[in-house]
Amino acid sequence: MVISPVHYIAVPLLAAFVIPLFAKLNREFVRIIPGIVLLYLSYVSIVLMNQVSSTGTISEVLAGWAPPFGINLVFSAFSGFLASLMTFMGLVIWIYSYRFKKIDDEPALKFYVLFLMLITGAIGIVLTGDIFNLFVFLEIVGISAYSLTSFYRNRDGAEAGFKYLLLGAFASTLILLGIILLYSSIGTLNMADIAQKSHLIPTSLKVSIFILFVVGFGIEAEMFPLNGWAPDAYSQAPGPVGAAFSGIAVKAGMYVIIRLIYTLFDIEGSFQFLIVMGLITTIIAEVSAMKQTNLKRMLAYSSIGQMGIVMVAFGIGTREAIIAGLFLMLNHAIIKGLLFLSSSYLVYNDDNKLISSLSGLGKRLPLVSFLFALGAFAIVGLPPFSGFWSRLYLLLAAADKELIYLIAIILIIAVIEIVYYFRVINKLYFKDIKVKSDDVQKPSINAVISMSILGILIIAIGIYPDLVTSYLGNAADALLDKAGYIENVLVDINN
Amino acid sequence: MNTYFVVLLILFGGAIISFAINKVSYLLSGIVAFIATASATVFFYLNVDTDNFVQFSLAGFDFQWGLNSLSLLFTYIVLGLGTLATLYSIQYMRFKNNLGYFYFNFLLGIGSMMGILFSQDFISFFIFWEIMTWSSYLIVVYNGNKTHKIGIKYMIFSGIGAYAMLMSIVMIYADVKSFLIADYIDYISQVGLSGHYLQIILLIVGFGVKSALMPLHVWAPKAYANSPMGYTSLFSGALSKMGVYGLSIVLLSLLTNFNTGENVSLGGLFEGINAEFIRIIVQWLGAITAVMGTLYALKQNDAKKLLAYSSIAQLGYIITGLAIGTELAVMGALFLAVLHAIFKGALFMAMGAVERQAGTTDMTKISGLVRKMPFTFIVTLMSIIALAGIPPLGGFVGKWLLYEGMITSGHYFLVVLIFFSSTAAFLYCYRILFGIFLGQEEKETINVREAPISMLIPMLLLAILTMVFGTYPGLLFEPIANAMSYIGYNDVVWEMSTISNVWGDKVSLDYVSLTIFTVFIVAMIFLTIKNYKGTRYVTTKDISTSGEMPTENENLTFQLNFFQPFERAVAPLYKRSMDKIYNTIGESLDALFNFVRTIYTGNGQTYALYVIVFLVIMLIFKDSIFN
Amino acid sequence: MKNIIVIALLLVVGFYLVDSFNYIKFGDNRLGAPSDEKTVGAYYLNNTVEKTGVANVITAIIVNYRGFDTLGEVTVLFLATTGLGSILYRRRKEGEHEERVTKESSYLLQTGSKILFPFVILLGIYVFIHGHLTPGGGFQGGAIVATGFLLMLIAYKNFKLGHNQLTWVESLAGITFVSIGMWGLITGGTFLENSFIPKGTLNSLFSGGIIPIIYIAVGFKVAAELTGVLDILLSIKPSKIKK
Amino acid sequence: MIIYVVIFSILAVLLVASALFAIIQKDLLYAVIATGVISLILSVMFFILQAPDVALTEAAIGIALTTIVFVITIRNTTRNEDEKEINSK
Amino acid sequence: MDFGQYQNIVTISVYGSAIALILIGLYAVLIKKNLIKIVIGLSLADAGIHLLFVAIGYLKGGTAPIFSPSVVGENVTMVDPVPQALVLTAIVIGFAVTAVALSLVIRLYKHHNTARIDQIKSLKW
Repeated sequence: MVISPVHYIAVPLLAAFVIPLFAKLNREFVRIIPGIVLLYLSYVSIVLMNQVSSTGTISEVLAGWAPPFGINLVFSAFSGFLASLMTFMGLVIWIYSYRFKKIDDEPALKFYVLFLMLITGAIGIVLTGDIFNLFVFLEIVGISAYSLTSFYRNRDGAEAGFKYLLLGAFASTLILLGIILLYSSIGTLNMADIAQKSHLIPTSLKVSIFILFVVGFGIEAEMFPLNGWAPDAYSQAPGPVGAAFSGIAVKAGMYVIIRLIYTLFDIEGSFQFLIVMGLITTIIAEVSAMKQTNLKRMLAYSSIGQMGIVMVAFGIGTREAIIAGLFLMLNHAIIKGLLFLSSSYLVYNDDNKLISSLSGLGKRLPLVSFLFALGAFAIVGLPPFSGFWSRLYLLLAAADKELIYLIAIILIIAVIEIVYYFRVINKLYFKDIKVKSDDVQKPSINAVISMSILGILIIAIGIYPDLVTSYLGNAADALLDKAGYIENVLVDINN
Repeated sequence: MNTYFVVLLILFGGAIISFAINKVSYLLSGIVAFIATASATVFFYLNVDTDNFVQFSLAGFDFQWGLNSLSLLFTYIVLGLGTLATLYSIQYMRFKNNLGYFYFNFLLGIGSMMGILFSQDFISFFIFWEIMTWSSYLIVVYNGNKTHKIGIKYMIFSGIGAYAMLMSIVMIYADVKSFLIADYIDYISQVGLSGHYLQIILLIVGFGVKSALMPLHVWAPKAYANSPMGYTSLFSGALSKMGVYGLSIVLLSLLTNFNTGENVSLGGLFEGINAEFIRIIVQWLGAITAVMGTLYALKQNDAKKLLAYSSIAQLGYIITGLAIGTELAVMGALFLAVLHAIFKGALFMAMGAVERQAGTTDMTKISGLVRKMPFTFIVTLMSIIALAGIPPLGGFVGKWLLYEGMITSGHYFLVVLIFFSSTAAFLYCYRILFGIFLGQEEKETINVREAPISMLIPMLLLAILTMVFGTYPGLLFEPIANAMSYIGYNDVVWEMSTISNVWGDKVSLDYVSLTIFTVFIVAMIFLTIKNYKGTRYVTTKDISTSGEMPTENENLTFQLNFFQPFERAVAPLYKRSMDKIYNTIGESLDALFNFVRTIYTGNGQTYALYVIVFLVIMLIFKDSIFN
Repeated sequence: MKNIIVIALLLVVGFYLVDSFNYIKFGDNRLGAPSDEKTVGAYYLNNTVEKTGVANVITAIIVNYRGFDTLGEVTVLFLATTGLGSILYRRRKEGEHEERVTKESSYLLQTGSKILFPFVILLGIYVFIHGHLTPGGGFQGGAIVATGFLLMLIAYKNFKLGHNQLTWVESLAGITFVSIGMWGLITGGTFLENSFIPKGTLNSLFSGGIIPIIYIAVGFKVAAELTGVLDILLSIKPSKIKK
Repeated sequence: MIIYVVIFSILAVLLVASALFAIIQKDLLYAVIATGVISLILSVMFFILQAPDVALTEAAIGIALTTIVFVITIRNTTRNEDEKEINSK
Repeated sequence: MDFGQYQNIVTISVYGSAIALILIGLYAVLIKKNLIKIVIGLSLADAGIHLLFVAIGYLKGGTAPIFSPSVVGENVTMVDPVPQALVLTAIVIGFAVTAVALSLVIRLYKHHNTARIDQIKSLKW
């Protein structure tokens, strides 16, 4: 069997259907199978990424019907990069959650199935070449996310889940409306075909469709003012899930926005729109993060802020800016992942997740605190950690377009980030110890391994950014090459 | 392997090793740190070569490392002081916790400072700058608990400074398409300054934060005073000099109109403002920093804080000298920069010794330590003489050059300010001497002993250096002259131990020193013999007030409110503290932020409403957003 | 006040929707000429019979052309069951999953249900077996089967659904779906390719290659999932009534 | 022909009417039944619009299952929309 | 099916009722405090969307897209099958979302002892 992009979807689905059966044999399978799947997918990622860099974009036809009649998957350097990133994050988070104490035995089955499907759905969104299929994957992500958000019973998870669901349902309504209008005006659902034919739609209608899509997917991408769900969901979800949201689910929403603007619709002003929305999102989120007393919530707002900066990067639209944006996404995934993962141990026993409860934990949980501090240093963009390079790229791209105000705002935001992250670090290390040593939860060995992987990656990329920049360059080229995308997908039809 | 890489490898590797080895023995950690700095120093000066440039490429940018005469001058400060400070810290830090952490950041700090000096391009400059910042932050908060607000303040200001610098750097890259500092200087000399004023100002802000320039200095006093003293000597002596180094690049290489001879206008928003204007601003800021630093130093009761403010004041002199930019002024400024590192390093170490032995440096609590800690006293005495600029020690030469430079270039009012601040410096110097070492002994300090030998050695070495440079300033003039010729001041005139005044009179310093030292030593011997017997001890705090509570107005304990009359005279100046202004800004921002976050009401329905409102706004304005 | 604002906002949305649908005339032929296969709908209408051997074009689309969507859709239902289970999960020791707390219903209802039940199930199965021939298919049939179980769940307090069986049916049906898809890959074609079973003659029960097989699997899966959802919901202990 | 048009118009009016009823009605059970009615009307409309598959699905899922799920929820929570504020905890 | 000269009436009733359904549903979501009412609103909006989907697939004089024995070989116009296939998927997904939403409502009610959304906001700012 040749390795192809559909493995990203089919194998996890098969696993998800198999897990309930194997669970009857031995409950340990529930935890192991997702890991095996993710490992396999990592292998698939490596193979396919190599293939892409040598032969170019892979467009896989499904069910034997060439696009636009069938559904297809597109594994380009761009979408492939995101899919690989998601797989990697999924694997790391799986390692972390393997013995996460709070996921006790009985609902573990549900947790792992939902978690696996969250990743699969996000990868599906990134890979699919069909707008309605994308919607279906969005719903897969959505339903697993709602359920995972309200996974814990002892907290306000249900409240957060309901808010998420409410906005998510809004999103699907708007997206479906967009699909209706789109299909009825050009009679196709394939994204390459849409890109090819979108100039046939009357401009006013096209803009309306675009707005419906942007608002719909903007909810997933945490665009202000559509992101009311995010802080609640992040703070109430189990620790690994928070990391998965910021590292995987949000990336998918962002991907769609990028696709809409770069490939599907050719609308004047959409780039500026993205910059402005990104800036507003960032400013509001970072300002809100400043005054948080809840650690997870603070991280959530910070995460929204980062996504805003990603939007800004893609709004600038030059090749350098896209590289910066992708780099930001990568960094956001690994760094925010590390922060979420380590913070769940820091506030393990505090139901309110208060920052003040961290007092002196640096002594009690030295490794976890160290990793958290490392993540904090990296996310505010201090060299020599990976966060610095992405920010530098972004600033250079902005300077290239002479967007001086943008540079200033991004840097002011960076100062705000310094304030609230260093407040936490101060609490961790330089305050009197309040907790007894019995009251802290020592991280399990696999949690340590997964967090260390992320930590090492942060330092490695920080010291030697060339590790990833070549991939990012290819990805940026792939995204900008709209004609190539259409040609690759519709190769049978157009010739 | 290249010299630069090896030096950095030794320092950063040493950092990691001393972090790891702390588990084995707490003493070993410090010893490793000392060995690392010492070997880096030895290796560096054996292989030093100012023409050796290394180029490499990372993340798509070209980097260049190398040394020039200017940065070579600053390496003396960093490595010299660094080695002595690590040696000092072995004993000073001996009984404290987390030594691995301390030395890790310590060496990281030294390494990154060396990195800054090696960097010939803005981006590695910035990277090392940031490493230096966060490693020093981690030491500022080392003492825990009370320090965290200080740490945050330090980090915020450093962040503002660093990001101002970063903004400037990316704008420079957009213009020049290169990160090399030399390229930018070339570029500016070709196209002139117009259109680049923002870059320059941002760079000055960036460097100004580290060199504690008004109004960006508020982080400094507490950060200096609250770090472990072994580090503070480096912090105030070397780390702040990185700001001076940066400023000297900006002020002397970029803002110069001595090379081109033209008076470039900045244009744009800053129409009518030119390079000279920026220089004047910086001069005045420097002078004001000097005066304010001195005034605040007078108020302090804690010797550490006093020295911290004094550092700010001294940096003010240096910056003023650099901003004036005539040959003499620059020479004086650079001389002072080195000297300040030496005597302030010694002073902070001495205070560290006092703190370690006596438990506090509060001048109202201890006194009469001269008998207990004679060597520390001597070091303090000599450093303070140097600090106050009294001949024959080094500080005198620097100040002399500075005054001369200012007078010959016609900055009379600045001279008055600097002179005022210098005179006032006598007062607080006296206070340290008097408050801590002289006077009568207290009960509390009966058991105080002299500091261990490994702490005394660096202090004494530094003290001797002030004397050497006071007598033979030519030793230091040579590298300074080289550095200045690199910047563009050709044919700098200097002599080994002679300085001249405006009128051409020459004074030979070695005779002066010799005379003064002879007199001094004879006097000391005489006084010691005379005072040896017949001393009567009365404790100073045993005050009888006929049953009434003493109030503060009654100056009963002489250490308290030492300079009250003087303070009263300048009281209006104290009122307008920058601290208060920043606090007000901070509080109002806080309130604003608290207001903004109420957008997230917690009601899911409101969020849904936001979606619809957003949708409607987009639909209504769709023609203007997407034309 | 808030009312008025919301109504105004919604009217604006409505206005723009109406405005948009002005471009899309109801009942217009947007498929293009029958021979123009570049329109997706036209292509399906022209080629389904010939290329898939299925009479019901919608079934062909759902199961084959856009079979990947259906896979996702089945997964969504599967996730809904799982999610419901995790949201409404209670530990066993609290004794809530054990029995439903419905009142014993009337004899009439019980008897009626008992009689109706087999017929409903049969109807459902018929619907999804004939999905490729007549309107209806896996989803509809599955839903009908679930309705049948619903009847029994309501009528009989002690009607036990074998959780094991449900899981087995659900999992096996899902595995069948994916495996058939993977088989296409293994045999060198594409995922879900309808190539390895003969197409048969149009409008006969055994036609359409893998399409009916998949639709039947979908039917079983949907039935199991919907029944599972209902079972979970019906097993909730009602909260104490607050006055 | 005309009969379909008439039926269709009436159904449309009924549709909106029962939607309004579902919104206004304070008794949630009636509101839920109104949504069931909406599904029923919809499935007739689908049938008229030549979408028998959709009609069947809407009938099976919309009328039966959705309504049942709503009813179960109401039984587990509250039947009255304006439930009194409950402060006893 | 062909509505002949009454096409306009049908147009208005289909589009009008569908859009009305969507707006009424959204109104309920935005105004009604009761969680169940909100979910009802969501499903109303969904229903409107489904109607719209089928409506855009409709084609004047078209028949259902099934090649039953009676139509094979004859030249018949059929309605667009794609929207119907999509709406099938959408209905099932809508049901799934509704079920999850309602289960959350049940849990919220147990947790907060109320089903009023404006009283369930322990997470804010």
